[in-house]
Amino acid sequence: MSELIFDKSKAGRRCAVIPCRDVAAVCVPERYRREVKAELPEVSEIDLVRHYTNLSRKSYGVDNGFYPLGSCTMKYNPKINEDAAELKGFTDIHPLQPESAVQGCLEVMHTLSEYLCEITGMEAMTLQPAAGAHGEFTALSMIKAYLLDRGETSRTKLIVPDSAHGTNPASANMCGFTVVNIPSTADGIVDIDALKNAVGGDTAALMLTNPNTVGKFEKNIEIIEKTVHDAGGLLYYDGANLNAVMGVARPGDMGFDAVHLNLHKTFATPHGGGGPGSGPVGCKAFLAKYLPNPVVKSENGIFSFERPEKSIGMSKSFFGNFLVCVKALAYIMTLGAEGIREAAENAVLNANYLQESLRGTYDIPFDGPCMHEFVVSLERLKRDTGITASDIAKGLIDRGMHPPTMYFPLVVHEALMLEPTETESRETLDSAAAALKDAIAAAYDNPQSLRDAPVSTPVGRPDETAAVRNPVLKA
Amino acid sequence: MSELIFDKSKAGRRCAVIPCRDVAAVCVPERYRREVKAELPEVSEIDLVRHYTNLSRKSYGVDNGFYPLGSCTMKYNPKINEDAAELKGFTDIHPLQPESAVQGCLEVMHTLSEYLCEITGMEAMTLQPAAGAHGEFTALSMIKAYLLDRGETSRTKLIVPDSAHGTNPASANMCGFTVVNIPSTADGIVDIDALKNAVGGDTAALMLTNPNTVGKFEKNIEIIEKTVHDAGGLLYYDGANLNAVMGVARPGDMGFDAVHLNLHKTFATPHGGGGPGSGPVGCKAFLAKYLPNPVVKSENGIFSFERPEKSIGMSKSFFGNFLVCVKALAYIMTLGAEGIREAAENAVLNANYLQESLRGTYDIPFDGPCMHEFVVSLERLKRDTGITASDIAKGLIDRGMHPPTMYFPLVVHEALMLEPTETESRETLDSAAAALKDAIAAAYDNPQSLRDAPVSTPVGRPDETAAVRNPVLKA
Amino acid sequence: MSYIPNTPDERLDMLAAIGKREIGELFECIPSSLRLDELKLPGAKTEFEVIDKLSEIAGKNTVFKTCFRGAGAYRHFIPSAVKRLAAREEFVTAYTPYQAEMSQGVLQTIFEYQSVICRLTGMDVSNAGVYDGAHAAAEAAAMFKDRKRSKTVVSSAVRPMTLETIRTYCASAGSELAVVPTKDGVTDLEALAKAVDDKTASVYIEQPNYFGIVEDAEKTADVVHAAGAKLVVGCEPISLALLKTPAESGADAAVGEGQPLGMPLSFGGPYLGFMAVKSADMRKLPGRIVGKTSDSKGRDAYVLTLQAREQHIRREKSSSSICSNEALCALTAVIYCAAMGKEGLCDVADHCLSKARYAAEKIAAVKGFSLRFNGFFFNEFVTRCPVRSSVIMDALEKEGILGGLPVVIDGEECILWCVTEVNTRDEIDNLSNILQEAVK
Amino acid sequence: MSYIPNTPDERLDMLAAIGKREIGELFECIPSSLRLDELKLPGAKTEFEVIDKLSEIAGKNTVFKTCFRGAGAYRHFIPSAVKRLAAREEFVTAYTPYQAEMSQGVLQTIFEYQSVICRLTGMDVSNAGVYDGAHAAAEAAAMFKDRKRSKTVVSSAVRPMTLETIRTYCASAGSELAVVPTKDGVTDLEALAKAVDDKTASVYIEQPNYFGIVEDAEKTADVVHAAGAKLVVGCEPISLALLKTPAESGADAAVGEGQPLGMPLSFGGPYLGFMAVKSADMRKLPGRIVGKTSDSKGRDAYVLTLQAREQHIRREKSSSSICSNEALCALTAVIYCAAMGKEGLCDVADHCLSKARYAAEKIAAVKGFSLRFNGFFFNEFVTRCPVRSSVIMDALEKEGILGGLPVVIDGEECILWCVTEVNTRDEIDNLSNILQEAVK
Ligand SMILES: Cc1ncc(COP(=O)(O)O)c(C=O)c1O
Ligand SMILES: Cc1ncc(COP(=O)(O)O)c(C=O)c1O
Repeated sequence: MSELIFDKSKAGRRCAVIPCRDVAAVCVPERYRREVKAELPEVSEIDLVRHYTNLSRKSYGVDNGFYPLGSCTMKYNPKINEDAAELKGFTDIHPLQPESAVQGCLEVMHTLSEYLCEITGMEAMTLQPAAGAHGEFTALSMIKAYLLDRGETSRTKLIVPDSAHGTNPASANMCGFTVVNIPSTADGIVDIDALKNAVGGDTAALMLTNPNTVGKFEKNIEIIEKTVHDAGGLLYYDGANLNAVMGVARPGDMGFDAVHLNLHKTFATPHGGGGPGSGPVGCKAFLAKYLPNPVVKSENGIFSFERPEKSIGMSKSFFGNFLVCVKALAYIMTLGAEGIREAAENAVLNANYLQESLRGTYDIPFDGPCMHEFVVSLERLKRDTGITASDIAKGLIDRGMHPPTMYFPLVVHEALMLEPTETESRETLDSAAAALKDAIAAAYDNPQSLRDAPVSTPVGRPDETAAVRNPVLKA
Repeated sequence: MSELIFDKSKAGRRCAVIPCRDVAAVCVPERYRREVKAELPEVSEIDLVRHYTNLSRKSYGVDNGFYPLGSCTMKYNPKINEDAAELKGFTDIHPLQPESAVQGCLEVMHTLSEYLCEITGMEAMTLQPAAGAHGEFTALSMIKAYLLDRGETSRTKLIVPDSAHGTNPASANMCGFTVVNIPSTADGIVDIDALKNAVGGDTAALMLTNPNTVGKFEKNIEIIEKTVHDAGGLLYYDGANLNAVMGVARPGDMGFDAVHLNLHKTFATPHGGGGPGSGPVGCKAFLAKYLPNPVVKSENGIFSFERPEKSIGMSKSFFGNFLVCVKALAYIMTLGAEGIREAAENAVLNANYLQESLRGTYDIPFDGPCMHEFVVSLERLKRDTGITASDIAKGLIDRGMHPPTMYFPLVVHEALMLEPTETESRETLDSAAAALKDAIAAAYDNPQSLRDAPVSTPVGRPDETAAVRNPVLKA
Repeated sequence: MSYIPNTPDERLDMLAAIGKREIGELFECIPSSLRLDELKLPGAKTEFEVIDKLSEIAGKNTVFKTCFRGAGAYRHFIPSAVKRLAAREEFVTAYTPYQAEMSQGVLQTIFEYQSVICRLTGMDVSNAGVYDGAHAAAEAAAMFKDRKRSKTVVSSAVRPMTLETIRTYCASAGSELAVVPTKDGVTDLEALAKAVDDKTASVYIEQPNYFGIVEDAEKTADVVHAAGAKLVVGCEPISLALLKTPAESGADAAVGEGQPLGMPLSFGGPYLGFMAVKSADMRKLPGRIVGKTSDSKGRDAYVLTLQAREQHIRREKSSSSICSNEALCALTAVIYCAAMGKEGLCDVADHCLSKARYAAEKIAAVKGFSLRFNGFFFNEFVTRCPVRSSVIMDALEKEGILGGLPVVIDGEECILWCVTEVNTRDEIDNLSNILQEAVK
Repeated sequence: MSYIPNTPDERLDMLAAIGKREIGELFECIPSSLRLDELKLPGAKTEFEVIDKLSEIAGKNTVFKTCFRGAGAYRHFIPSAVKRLAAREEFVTAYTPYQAEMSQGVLQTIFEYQSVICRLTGMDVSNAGVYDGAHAAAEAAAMFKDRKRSKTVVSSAVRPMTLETIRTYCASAGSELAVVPTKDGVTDLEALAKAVDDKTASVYIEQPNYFGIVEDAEKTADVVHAAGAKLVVGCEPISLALLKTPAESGADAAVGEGQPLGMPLSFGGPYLGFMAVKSADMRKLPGRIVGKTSDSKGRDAYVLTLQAREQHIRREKSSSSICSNEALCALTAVIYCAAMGKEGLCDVADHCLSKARYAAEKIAAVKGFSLRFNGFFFNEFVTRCPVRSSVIMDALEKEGILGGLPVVIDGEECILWCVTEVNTRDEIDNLSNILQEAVK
């Protein structure tokens, strides 16, 4: 059933073949030659096709149904964007073609950068980072370079709220900063006193997600901004949640100095089972000279690459996940100024509507209106019934939906984090709410059904402990 | 669950939109105006995508698994052919462009026609028919025109073996011929005596499938040919089973005067859930002037259309299912002369191997080596257990494969007709044989399980009687 | 490369299993005199070489940036989701859904397609589609014939290819065909009244007709029905969003070319013939039909139904032999209709209508290009052409434009223009400028 | 158009359900001074207009018919099945398989990918991929650092972008980076021995290196290991079909750019960084890893595992912050490898090798174009260029050919050529003719 492609291999079978060699054969000298051929599968095309088609049918994407994975913005991925990214004039372009032969690609990059600057309120942009975390690393590297450049070598601390995504502190660590975690208030937002205590002459920057990972807008953002800037620190905006506010408010206007975006969240490019994403970094003018190499400039309608004066260098080869950028550009062009705002508004509306539907059944630790997502806690349920957030999640699979994010943010126990996005209809939200409530009912009526869940999938819960204890990581 | 797209409609929802009208609006005068708008669904793109993606997942194609549907040649459909048919230089061409602007399309048609002539041993070819049955109609029309032209108005009878596909007599009827059915021998082939009795001065033609629909090559084909031709009749070859002999023997050499092919069977173009297919008709030189309008000719490397002198006219608009022809051409180019023959050889090998695997478990009414397919009879099983061919077929669904063709040809009772095709591996044949045997075992051990089958599908057996008695044909 | 998984060694094993030593033994039933030495075809090519070669061939065709030609094949906007959904491998590589339980997806899409066709045409029953519009017209003519009435009457204002196809089918069946002349670009109803007699099974007109003009279908129906014959209307599906339906006009059958509903031009195929009738004629309809029923657990289930009409049951008594049809095109059509939706299809039709009017005015304003007919038109219209039409076509082709179709009407050089939602006002203005230059 | 299903009316209903009257109320938490008037972006476009515009922009790029440029991005034949399978919507629109039970398909493909990478490199453990080859090299450098050893040594014979990326990562981490010079186009092992000290965590070389030359990786390993450091080899994946594996050469980690395994050039991305290590270093590896285990019924089940290494658990103790990766590219790579298969990948490598040799001889035969280095090369090589390289490039571009990459080596104008299986002998002959003409 779940045979590996290797299990289907039979010596001598062939799928794709290339033409006969039309030049003399060259042999690899023995000292450079590998001893035995790599044991790649040998399958025919029909076997290949059936194998991966079958595996696709054991997968679940946004195209299959509701996917309210909080913090990940699993919105609908418009098909037209895929068409745009399949244009031969984009896919068949070597990244080292002369600039004169890639004016179209450069136009895409330049236009997208300008649009993203406008949306974020930033003044310069790089498209090089391949994902959000990569954007974090890139931007923190720029901040570090800026501080070093100014001789502020004592600014070694990065302040990170305890609700932050794991990539934030990890990226900080990669850049050699010391992470200072600050707690959230009972409302789920930054504790201003704690922040005031934390900032000082050693503060490099504050990393903030706004709205934050419990779905709250940091209403004290102006105080936060002043506090950090007054102490000589910078403000970094984790743009993972931009979908809540794009077109409504801009990190630049909030006083952030740098920001990363997740094009694979906010800008509707597909997640691909884990990637590729794209994590552009925007910054205010004073940081622009530290941007990664290269950036695109435009002069008299001619586009060219340029190395920023004090560039941190490259953060990867070439110019970023270009085709992902094409998709994001197509998306922004389709939505236009109004559509961008509408998307945010409806993302927030849908989240509030779903939250409202669950109120009473689910405990909402930070109650009140949310932004584009909200977190519920099953701590009480667990106490009462022994059923965990994970059990409920697995029960939801049997109820035909992808579960919400589990156990994140860490500040909420037995957390489930729901982000419906704007592309879901009211009917979908209603039936999800019904499923979510039904699962809670089952926790009381028939808890075993949840512990056994899921039963509608090709396999039940994998033994994760065994996986770690006795790692089988390859065939 | 199985909601219709109409059930998902909500007033005001939109999916695809077109730009704003950039000219003044025109109104339809009342006498030409429809009263109320057509109630098409109103859905968003995400709903559209999920609906049809979900429906696709309730379907089963060759890409999902074994599909030994006898007489239909469900071989693997190479993906490269789809690429070829998606080239803009083919898809974006208006059929009424000037000939100078469609030289590529004409080249495709001309080349494919030549290749098909060589494969069938015919001297002229039309690609206009859209399917096999359409080819039958076209070729019979040509035969009729030819006979009328010669003043042979008394040749009104078409001889059709009782094992023939239903389209044969039906096409004959459409062309105003009287059908004379002749029986098969105990070996499943044409009864020469019966044929001799049937032919005469009123014989227009014999329609023959060779190998025939029980998977036997008409070993007396030379006698058959002489018998019909001597009586002044013509020989028509139903090419549905050409996959058994292509590259090995040619209808033209067997003495057939006209032939249709099924590109969607023999030449690996996908069946599309029922079509589109393509049913080119080839003929000997003396019939060429009756070919449908137009045919492609080539002169000094320039291609053009031409109306055959005594053309029967068009059998549909334009030139046939052109993109299907592109796929078939790509297929023939890929296989080449040797590959064509190899395909036939392995189709026959696979069929014999599977037949051998089933011998003993399944009754094989016309035993002995088969060509590309074979028929088993469950008459004895039904007598012994009450389990029918249909029950076994449904049981096979639960065993993970598409059932064989049921109840065809009509000459075999409780028939199942298996055509594995050359693109299936030995392992697939082995596991199909195991499933087929297991189903027979179940007929004795647990017949109810077969009567209840299938249980692994979204629905069980539909009530067909109710469907006919109370037809619900639209929403 | 012939896509055969089994290796030469495996083949030998398999041969051994059936008691043979070499593959030739399997073909011993074929008289040796008939066995072929070798095919005279080129050798095998790799996919890489094949796609290269076919790309080169495709490159010999001209892809016009702008197109003002219709005449039976129409360029429309096709939403990307339509193409991608119809390309799902489960749909593409399936065959006719004989095994209903594992084919509910395909069956449901056909049921939805039938529903869409009924809603567009106003008819009661649709089949799952036939080969194309011309074929649908020919099948409709055949469907209404019986022993008493076997003559078909066709307006000469229909597309020539449709007429030729009907002619082929009638000739083969040995049944009579009469063609009725036009008057002012529409079917001459007086002549029609004369042509329709008590042998006449059905009358076929097109709506809009070949010249783009909307016929008076209601009056036509009256004439036809007065003689006890049936009226078959061949209609353009997008126009149905706005125009009176065949049902409203009193037609007995609606047929047509489904290509505008999401199918690319593709040099003429694969396209889709749609066919729909009133309930009374349900059992006359050829082709596949899907019905809704339920399984033993009461779940909705879709299934091929009314099969007694079909060739595999009726055999030589069947009036149609259609078996494989154009299912994937029907799927495309229903997805297209759902993607455009109730309002969207009206928008498309509105664009066609309005832009065609705009274009007609612009073109008619060019000296010598006056409108040939006065009737109300949808997205096609005929103008006179004051110079040899090839002069115009060449001038347009140079600018990447496929002009309207040159036609000769009563000895006069004319052009049949087509305008759809993909033509912009700029394109039309540009067209009229080029015409102006060309006739200078 | 913002892909929002809910109509304005429904939105009002939903607002009512949460006790609001208008959408603005939901944003009251945002200080009004921060609320935006409007974005200065163009208005919405229809998909039809968007694809038109983007096609126009794409048309401003040159698609070269023939390509002799590599230098980190390679044009290869991509079987059609690979693209189509990787485009299955269930794969494309899924995210990281956090919910294993409903993601067995994605998980299994990653497990297969890991297996393929291990089989190609000879290593024990592969992760699910990182951003690209340069990033993989930088992550590998970071992975081997500890408190005692934090210096990274890199050969100057690696691709400049990889070096620059490693430099960026070292600079940000505040750790030392030393660059070792080359000698005759390969890493100078004497200089390397001097550079590697007891602070050195790892040494990075590329195989083949930037100049196309195959390094003596075994000797390099000896030098590196003698100093107690780890050797990371950045390898070209297709060459691994024929060349000694990093494992065979004694490397501790194998990384590389996966783009040649089925990904189009795409102006540089998305590509795929692969990373594999020996078992001992399993828990140092960054990124996702999929393991095989079983469910309670004993069925094989795949799951994300060893997550304790990752940012969401280790947070500020994590040496890597990677979260989203390049899963769809990894899927593409494993399907590509399965499509080409054991023999097919060798064929591709054989073509690269043999045709590059043929091209090198042809080019070197042109006056002034001698080979710059003598070492054994795979599919890239450097020649001198007797005229300004732009002269050569222009002459080639006129014929639709993207020439090799102009590089300056020790002040000398050179060209780095690349030849793969898609280059035919005819193309190579044509190239040499054009060169001949150009230097006349
Ligand atoms: C709040 C937040 N920050 C950062 C990231 C990291 O983004 P990426 O996965 O694109 O690296 C995520 C992703 O899940 C996130 O939710
Ligand atoms: C023997 C035979 N003849 C004719 C046909 C008709 O071909 P088509 O379905 O392409 O019209 C078939 C199709 O199943 C067939 O099997």
